[in-house]
Amino acid sequence: MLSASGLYCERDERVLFSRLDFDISAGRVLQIQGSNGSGKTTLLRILCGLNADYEGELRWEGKLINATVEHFRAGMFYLGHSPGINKALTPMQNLRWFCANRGFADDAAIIAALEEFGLSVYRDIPCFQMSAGQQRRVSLARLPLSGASLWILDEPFTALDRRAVADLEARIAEHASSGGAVILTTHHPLQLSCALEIINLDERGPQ
Amino acid sequence: MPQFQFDSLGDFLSMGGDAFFVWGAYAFFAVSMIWHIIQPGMQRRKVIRLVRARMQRDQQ
Amino acid sequence: MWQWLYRLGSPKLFYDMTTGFLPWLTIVTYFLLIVGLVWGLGFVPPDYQMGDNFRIAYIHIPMSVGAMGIYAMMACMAAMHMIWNIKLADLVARSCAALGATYCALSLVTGSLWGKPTWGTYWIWDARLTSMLILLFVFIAIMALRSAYDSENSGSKAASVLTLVGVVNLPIIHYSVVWWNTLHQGDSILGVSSQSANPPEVWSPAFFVGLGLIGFFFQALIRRTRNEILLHERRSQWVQQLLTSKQLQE
Amino acid sequence: MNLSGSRQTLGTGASLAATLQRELLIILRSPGDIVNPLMFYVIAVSLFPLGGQADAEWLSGIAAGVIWVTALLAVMLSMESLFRSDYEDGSLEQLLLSPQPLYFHLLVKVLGHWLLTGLPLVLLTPVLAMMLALPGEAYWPLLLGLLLGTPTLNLIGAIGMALTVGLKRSGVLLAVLVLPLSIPVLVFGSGMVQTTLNGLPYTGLAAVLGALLVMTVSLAPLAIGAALRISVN
Repeated sequence: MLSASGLYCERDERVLFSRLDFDISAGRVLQIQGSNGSGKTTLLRILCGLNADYEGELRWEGKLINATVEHFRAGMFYLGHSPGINKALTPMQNLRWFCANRGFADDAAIIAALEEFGLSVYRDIPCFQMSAGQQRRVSLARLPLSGASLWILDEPFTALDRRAVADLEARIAEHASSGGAVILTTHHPLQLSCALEIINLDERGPQ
Repeated sequence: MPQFQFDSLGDFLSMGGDAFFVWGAYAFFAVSMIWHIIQPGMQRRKVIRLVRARMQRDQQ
Repeated sequence: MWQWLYRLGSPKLFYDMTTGFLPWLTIVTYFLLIVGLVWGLGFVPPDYQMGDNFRIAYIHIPMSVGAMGIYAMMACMAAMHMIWNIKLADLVARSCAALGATYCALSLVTGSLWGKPTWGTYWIWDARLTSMLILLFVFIAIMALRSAYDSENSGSKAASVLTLVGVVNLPIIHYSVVWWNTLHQGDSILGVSSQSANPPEVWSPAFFVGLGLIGFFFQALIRRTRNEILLHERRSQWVQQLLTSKQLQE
Repeated sequence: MNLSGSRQTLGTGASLAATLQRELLIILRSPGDIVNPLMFYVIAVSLFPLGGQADAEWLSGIAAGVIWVTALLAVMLSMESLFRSDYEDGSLEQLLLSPQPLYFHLLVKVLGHWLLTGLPLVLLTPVLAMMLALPGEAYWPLLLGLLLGTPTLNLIGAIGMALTVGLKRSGVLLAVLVLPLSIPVLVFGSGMVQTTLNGLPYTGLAAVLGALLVMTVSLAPLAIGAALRISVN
């Protein structure tokens, strides 16, 4: 699906990682581990195409990324630190725009997604009236809607209660088993029902 | 060879009454040119010192 | 076809090439400047109309032309940096900005100092002086934007984008200022003196000074770019080896 | 809400409409972003008679210039609400990562922003022109000029905003970057009023302003897209 070869990134006089090669294919979950400041977020932002300050090559389904940007973006979903939803709008409006960005309109699916994340009662309430955890769940509600095969999740478990964490873990495992792939970073000890590969940026060390 | 236009140094300095403007303009010109001669040299020394310090730090 | 572009764009190649070439350029530049200026200041007969203050033209006109030329060069470098991602082009553009702003400011200062004896005021809203003023604003804006970013990479890219936006806008700004000028005043007086048929002995020192200033620009640009290269390539093997060698006395 | 649940795929046009609707919704939800630039515009214009004299002769002479300069500054101030909130809450990243063509989405977003900040400014102008004792025949060229000029200023301001959205204190820097670039619009806009006062036709200048608008509409989104990718980097 997505493969990286010879990734090198330097930030503020420190080499975060160099000669980093890996690839991720359907059905696999990859966790990027490392202490704070080891470049986890930077690596994820490079993979999803937000950060261009790197050397090395990224390939999506065999072809160089900049040749298939459109296809890559349709098949990938990036969840960053910031929720990505506008606080002045309601969850419904936020998700409707998200779907329009992905090229479809499906209010029933949005309602179903909000239902799954226990937010149906908040459907038409502006997001600033909701707690951080609830806003996080609205942001996570985009996962089933995105229809993306590759999920790139940066600390997805922050501000979630125990039940929501377990629910998200199940969803990740289910996505992997149904032919998707997930790359994530988290400080939370993961209990996934499927295989988990780990890349630790500290142990690799910036050779 | 064109011959010198002014009778004396004093006449040259007075520049036909517009001394302030001509020499003012050339003064600004000279100051800028000198600045652009010195500044790269100082920058070079600063850069070399910076990089050498970094090299020492990397070697430890 | 791209290989030679990348090879040409390698900072090390630029550094090695200019090491030998720079002293000669400096000598030729100083020679041209000294000859041109002494000749223009001392040996050219005073102008029948303006007396001696037309000697300011010997630096005013090359400065104005130089400022616009430097911006054009900076725009080419910015384009090469944005399109082919050649880092050397950005290092050159970075050095161009400071020099361009100086040439621009000097053109304004000499223009206004020349304006006082000729028209009685330091500043006239003449089309070319106003366009030069706006060009100075754009130079300063580019330098301000470049330094506003913490990460050097983003700052360079942002400055390149602004340079390219500027290069599209500057001809339009110049045209609008020229039109605006005809709305309020007759044709610009400044233009008259430089287009009037100057006899060769008035014109030839300007040739020396003009070439000298172009030489001076490139000489200062190369020195600044070499510093930027050393700073940018500090981690690379050839810079560290160069710096440890004894003969580098500074 | 169509509950039929059938999933329709949206063409680019429909998803652009969704972006426009979202932009209008966001700005309407925070009315300060609409009212504050207008208040600045009115207050700044009324400062001039207080600063100078109040006699009609002097005022009408500077009316066009005053209105155009304050309109320009008001547009700059209203730029803050364009990308800032999207940058902070992460939706800007989603926009950059969406498979949709960024060029048209940015164009729709800026023009949507213009609809709620630039257009009211144009509609408010006759009141201010009256305050500055502008002669009667100059109203229409002033309005037409602003109608053609403010979207161009919005787009140029959007370029500056996109370049500085990632920086901490970028208010003044935005002005330093953008004001030199908006000089042609200012010159031709207020020039339209001057030529009308001189009794000459202003249609030629309106054509030039229109040409500037078309050029900016076609080129600015490219610069905005590149600048946003840098700021989000």
